[in-house]
Amino acid sequence: MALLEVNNIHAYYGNIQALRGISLTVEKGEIVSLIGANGAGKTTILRCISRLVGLREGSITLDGEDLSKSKAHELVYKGIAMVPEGRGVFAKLTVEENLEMGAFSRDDQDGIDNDLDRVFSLFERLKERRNQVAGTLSGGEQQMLATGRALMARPSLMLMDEPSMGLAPILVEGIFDTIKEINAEGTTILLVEQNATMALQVANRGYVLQTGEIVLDDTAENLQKNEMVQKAYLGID
Amino acid sequence: MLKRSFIIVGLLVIASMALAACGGPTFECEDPIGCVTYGADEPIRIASALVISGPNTDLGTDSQYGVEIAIDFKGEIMGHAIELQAEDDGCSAEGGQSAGQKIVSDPTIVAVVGTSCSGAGVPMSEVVSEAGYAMVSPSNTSPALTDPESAWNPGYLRTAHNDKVQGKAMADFAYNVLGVTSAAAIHDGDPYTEGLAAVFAASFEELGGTIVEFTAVNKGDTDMRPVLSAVAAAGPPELLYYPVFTAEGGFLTKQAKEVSGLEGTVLSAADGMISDAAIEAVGEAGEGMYFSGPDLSFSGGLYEDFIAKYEEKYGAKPISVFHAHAFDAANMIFACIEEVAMQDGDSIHIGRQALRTCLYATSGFEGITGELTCNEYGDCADPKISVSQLNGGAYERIWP
Amino acid sequence: MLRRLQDINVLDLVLWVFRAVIIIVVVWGTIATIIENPYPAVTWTETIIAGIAQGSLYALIAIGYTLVYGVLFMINFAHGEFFMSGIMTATIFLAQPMGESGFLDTYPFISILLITVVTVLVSVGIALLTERVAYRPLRKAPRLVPLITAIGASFFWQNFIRGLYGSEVKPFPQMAIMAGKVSIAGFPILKSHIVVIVATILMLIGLYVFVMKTKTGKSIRAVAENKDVAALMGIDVDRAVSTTFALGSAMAGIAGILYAFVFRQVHFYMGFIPGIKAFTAAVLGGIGSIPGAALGGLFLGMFESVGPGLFLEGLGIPAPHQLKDVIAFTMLVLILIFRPQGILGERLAEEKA
Amino acid sequence: MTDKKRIDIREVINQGLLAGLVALSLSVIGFISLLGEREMIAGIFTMGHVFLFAAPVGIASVLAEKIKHENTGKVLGFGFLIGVITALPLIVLIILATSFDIRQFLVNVSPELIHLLTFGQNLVVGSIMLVVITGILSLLAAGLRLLPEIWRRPITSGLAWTLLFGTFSEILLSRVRAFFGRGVAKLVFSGKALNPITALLILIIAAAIAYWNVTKRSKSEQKEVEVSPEKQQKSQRIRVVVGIISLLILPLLLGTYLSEVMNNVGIYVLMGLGLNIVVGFAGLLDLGYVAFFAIGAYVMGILTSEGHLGLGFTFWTALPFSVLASTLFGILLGIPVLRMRGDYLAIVTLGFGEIIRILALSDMLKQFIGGAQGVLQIPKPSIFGYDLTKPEALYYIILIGVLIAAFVSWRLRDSRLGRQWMALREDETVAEAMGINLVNTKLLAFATGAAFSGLAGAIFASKLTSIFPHSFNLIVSINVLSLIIVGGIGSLPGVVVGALILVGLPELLREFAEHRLLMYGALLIVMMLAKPEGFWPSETIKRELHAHKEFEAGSSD
Repeated sequence: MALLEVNNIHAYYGNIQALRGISLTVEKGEIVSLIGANGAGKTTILRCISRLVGLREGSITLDGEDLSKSKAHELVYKGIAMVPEGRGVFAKLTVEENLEMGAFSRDDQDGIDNDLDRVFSLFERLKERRNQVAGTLSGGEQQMLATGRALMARPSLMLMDEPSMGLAPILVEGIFDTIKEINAEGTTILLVEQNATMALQVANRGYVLQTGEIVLDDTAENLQKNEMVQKAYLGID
Repeated sequence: MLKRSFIIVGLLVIASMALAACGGPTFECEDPIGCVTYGADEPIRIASALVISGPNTDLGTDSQYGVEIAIDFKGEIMGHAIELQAEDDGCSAEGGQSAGQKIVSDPTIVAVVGTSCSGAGVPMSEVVSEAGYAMVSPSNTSPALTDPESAWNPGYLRTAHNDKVQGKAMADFAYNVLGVTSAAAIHDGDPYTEGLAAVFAASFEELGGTIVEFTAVNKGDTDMRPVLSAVAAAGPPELLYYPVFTAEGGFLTKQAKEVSGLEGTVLSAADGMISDAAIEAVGEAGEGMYFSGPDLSFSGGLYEDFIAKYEEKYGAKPISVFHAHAFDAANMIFACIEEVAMQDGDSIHIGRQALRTCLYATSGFEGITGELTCNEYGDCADPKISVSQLNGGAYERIWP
Repeated sequence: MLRRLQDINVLDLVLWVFRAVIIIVVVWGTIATIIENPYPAVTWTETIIAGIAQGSLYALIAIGYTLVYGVLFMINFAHGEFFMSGIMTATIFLAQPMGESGFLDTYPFISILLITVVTVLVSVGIALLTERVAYRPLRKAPRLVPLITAIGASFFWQNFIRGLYGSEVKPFPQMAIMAGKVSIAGFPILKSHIVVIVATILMLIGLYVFVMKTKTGKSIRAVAENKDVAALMGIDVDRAVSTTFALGSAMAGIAGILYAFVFRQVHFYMGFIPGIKAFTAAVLGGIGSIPGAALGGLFLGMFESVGPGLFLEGLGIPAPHQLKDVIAFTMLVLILIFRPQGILGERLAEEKA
Repeated sequence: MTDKKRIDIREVINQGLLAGLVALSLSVIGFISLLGEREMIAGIFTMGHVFLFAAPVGIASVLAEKIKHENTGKVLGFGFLIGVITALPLIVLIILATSFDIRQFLVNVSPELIHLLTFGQNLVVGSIMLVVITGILSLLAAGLRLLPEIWRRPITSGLAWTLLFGTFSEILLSRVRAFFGRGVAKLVFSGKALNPITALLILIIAAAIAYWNVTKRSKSEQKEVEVSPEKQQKSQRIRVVVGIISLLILPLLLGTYLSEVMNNVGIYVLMGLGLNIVVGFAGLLDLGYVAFFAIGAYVMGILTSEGHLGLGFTFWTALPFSVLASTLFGILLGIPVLRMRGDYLAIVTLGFGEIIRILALSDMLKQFIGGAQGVLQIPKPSIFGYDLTKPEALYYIILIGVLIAAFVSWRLRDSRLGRQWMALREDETVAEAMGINLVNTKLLAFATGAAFSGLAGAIFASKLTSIFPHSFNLIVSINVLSLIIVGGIGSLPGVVVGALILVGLPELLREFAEHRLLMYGALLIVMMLAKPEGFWPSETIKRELHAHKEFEAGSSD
């Protein structure tokens, strides 16, 4: 059974339909990338899964458990953590407090301390700034913080929304390296990305989204070769 | 569909109303401003416009009880029962005007007992006068209301004393009886309070005393220490007069005891603080304090009967000051109705101008509050002001 | 471009005139007062201490305002009623009977404890009920909508309590341990004022530690910043909001007790004006900031107490204390012209304004 | 979504207790006993009973609607149960009140209340009666839900109209008396309440009309009537003409008192139209709007007063100065707040309102504007030597003012300036980036709003003939803000609807006296929960609100 199964979901903003029957699956241990243009509904899918947006139709299951009745704050207890769009760090909290918030769902102080060390070893920069207020961090550092914060929940599935957005190219590579590293340590990742090149490089499989519908789904390799994808998303003529 | 039926029912009502009724009395009214006619077994209707909501409810309710008891005692006039239409003056100009318009829109009302508050009385006396009604207020004390240069209107009378009398009496008491020569006055921006404090200050200076500070607080203030400190620094005065109401008065009394310099100052207030609630509010700090107010030490069998009825009917001792004035106001009206009403078979007719003339001509009328004689601008009170002292949690009349 | 520049210049000019006028009046009045020297030193100390005590009360109430504002960006107009309802109930059911029976002076600390428990329970209960019924369903509505329900809630509770206990002033018994003055550095200071000031400082420290150091406190701050992301962290936003309301109203409830100690009478209307003052204090200090609210409260209390005597007495204005709110609000405007975000506030992000 | 909610016995008990608590609260705050003095239908029941039974009946009805697909017995049983449970807290209260002196704590648990709750019987009989009566009423309420619409609608409609007539019986009485004389009035009413026979008649007529409507509608559904656009336009024009005519003859129908009420409403409509520009159009939250009202009133008062403060102007010569003065103050007070946003603006404007009121009250300015004693002897307006003293005459002045203000608002809304205001309301930064001059736009909003308010103030002063500082407190600002939001923010007809509800209705329901503010507060809450867009929303706002509603996330239920 797939870890995450999204089955024919429809979502609306006001009277505007944002998603028209999306279905996708994420298997345990995979990195799955969702690519598509601005406004195609990528973020909405993640917000649906994390229950920040209500569904009109369809179902979402995690390990066979129906999520549509859950509330957003319960999901992290079920093993889903999210790195939200625009990073969403708590600007007035310190780096360390941000990470503590990531571990809000947990009570095991020893384990939390361990994971804190792990995040700090993954992102050395954060360690230097652990007592600094997160609002003063650079964009790349904030991305690290948001990622680290999600890791603090020890999720089985991590949803990442546009991790490369607004970052310098050098940093982008670093971020994707980290994504691979996290995945290698056993966390399944569903990645939404505009930078399709990078996204398909790290991913096992990918979905291509257009105006609220999935138009293509295949392995990352095949998608990279797909002419339409090349034209529209990879910038290859 | 609700809308549709609303329109239909509404139209039905309006249409049926528009078919204005015909017919009228055969009696020819010769009164210049009209007559009120009550047919057989129709009650004579008088209105009250007193404050029966908001923070001054007690004042108005108490007066209304006075009117109700007057009606009970009177029973009927020339075979007609008396019916009371109770309105609320809201203790504000707007409330007074609304209540007035409501009353004058009812042609079956012959006269009004009201208002409680002078601020409501000003616009209401105008409305009521213009419509040809007469009103007798049990508790308006503002000098403006019976000042022909100011807000006086024909048709307005009162059984309450004029503030000029009370302010003067208090100054007299302070200067001549207590023998103080310096005083301070504090008001709270209420027209009543401000007027009284001003008259007091003027009279006190006239007598030869000095007013060291004439100042004010705001309604709703709690921390009076800064203003009391300023008063202390200015004198300190031998006497402090603050004719305010219970809430602010409670704060002033308690805090005055705690401000350096005012330890020896005599505290005094006015009838706004003569109530059980005020005794509780000032607590021990109020022991020995003086209160000026209408002389309530009424005597005579009538008052005893009145109080007995009051307690029987409302299960409490009078809750405020002006019940007797209201009782007298109502009785003045009844007496004049009896005098001017014309019997016409089973009906009676009351000329409105005749009623007014009669009211203004009231002289030597025996009421609970004394012998009432109206002057040409409607001041009818037999103004007896007394000063009481709070002793052992009760008011004790000490002067005159 | 040129026209716009002109506009701004004119505007700045007017604002400068505005500032200058206020400052000149204040400075002139102060100098005149000092020259005239109408008050002895004891008057000044009494006035200042009274100002600090009043300011402490405002600070405690303002913190509730600011906490709720920080989390929900709504003006909780009903906050003054939370302040009022607790102490009203405790006065009627506890303080008055205990005062009559003498229990209050025989066991003062037990009495204070009981009064505190009841007051805080009632204040918090009413706050939570209001939040659940009147605010929560409107969390996503435009901002004016919850403002109106808050105004509605304020009227409702005020008149509900009035209906329950009556409209009279209720005396709160004097406690022997709080009666009288002590002399500090030669100046007599009321014991009740000391109680208020000390209790406020303790409450502020306690609250600050709670919000900054505990997990719940941090989660409240996280919710204040971003509700969606906070939810993703596993924080139950509704619960965090309720906790915030509970905290704020508990502070307000305690402010109510301190109010009763100092002023010794309570009234159904006692919350309305302090509520507005606390809102003013919160804005003065920078709304959303806890130290700001405390500072704003203190400033406001001082302006009201000392301002009339200091600024206006020298100008020969009659009844200066009548104008204390004019001073308070003028100072608010002055401060906001200089610092539109309040004394300690941060510049509001666009979407919050 | 689709699965039907199952209601179990626990929920029923909870709901019953909720109803009981509501009834209990209304009782202990003195609401029930106060209204118990006010008969609705003479000798049968009072308004106190209506409110006592409102909660269980309402809740039983809502619950029945949810479970009406289940079997009849269950629905009726649950209804009855709710009524019975509702009575329990009340019975506890009755027992407490008869055995202890709880009145020393809760002043309103009076003997009259207990008398009303026990229907004048002793403890045991009264309690049983209370249980039975609430039970049966709730059962009937639940049962009503089971009836087919063709029966249910006439019954509810009949009951609603009867209650409505009963509520306003005092006003009706005065109208009936004015038009038909006392004879008819006495036939229709007993005392101030409806005569039982009249009540029955109203019920039957209203029910019959509703029945006729229901049957007619089911017929008309079969043949859809096409209305041509021309016809629509024509009917629109007819409606406008009818509207204007009825506005013109209104005072004749209403009589003195209701005209007075209309005048009060009209003054608030004028203020509401002004604030609607500031808050509704430009999105600037102003809580001190009463300041301009006060300035308008004081300028009128000082200029025209015949007392010692006055300067001897007439209403008409003073009017432009009033409006001008408020407008100037609008700009003057607008300048320091130009750079403030949202809640900072709110509190500063609130402060301005208070400053103006306190200055008006102060001893400092007493020699110029009267201080606490106010300004007296302000003459009423006159036209061609004819004094407009009666409310019926004053009505036309206010009507003209309102029409002018409404016309100006309407034109402004669709103007360039209006669109700039809308942009400002949506997003100040974006508006500025679009090249909108924020300073001018904001100041124009403040100035226009202040002008309307000044006009209202001027008329107010002249209408009242005396003004006192107390008439200009914060509550007025709050009232105006509430009425434009209840009516529907940004909507012009909404202002009128809001003013009718929040200003007119309380005037007519004077019985509620001291509970008026309580009702007002509850109304604001309920209103915002049920219809946040207001009773007559403007189209744009409605759309916005619905967008927000649909946006509902899973995180909050």
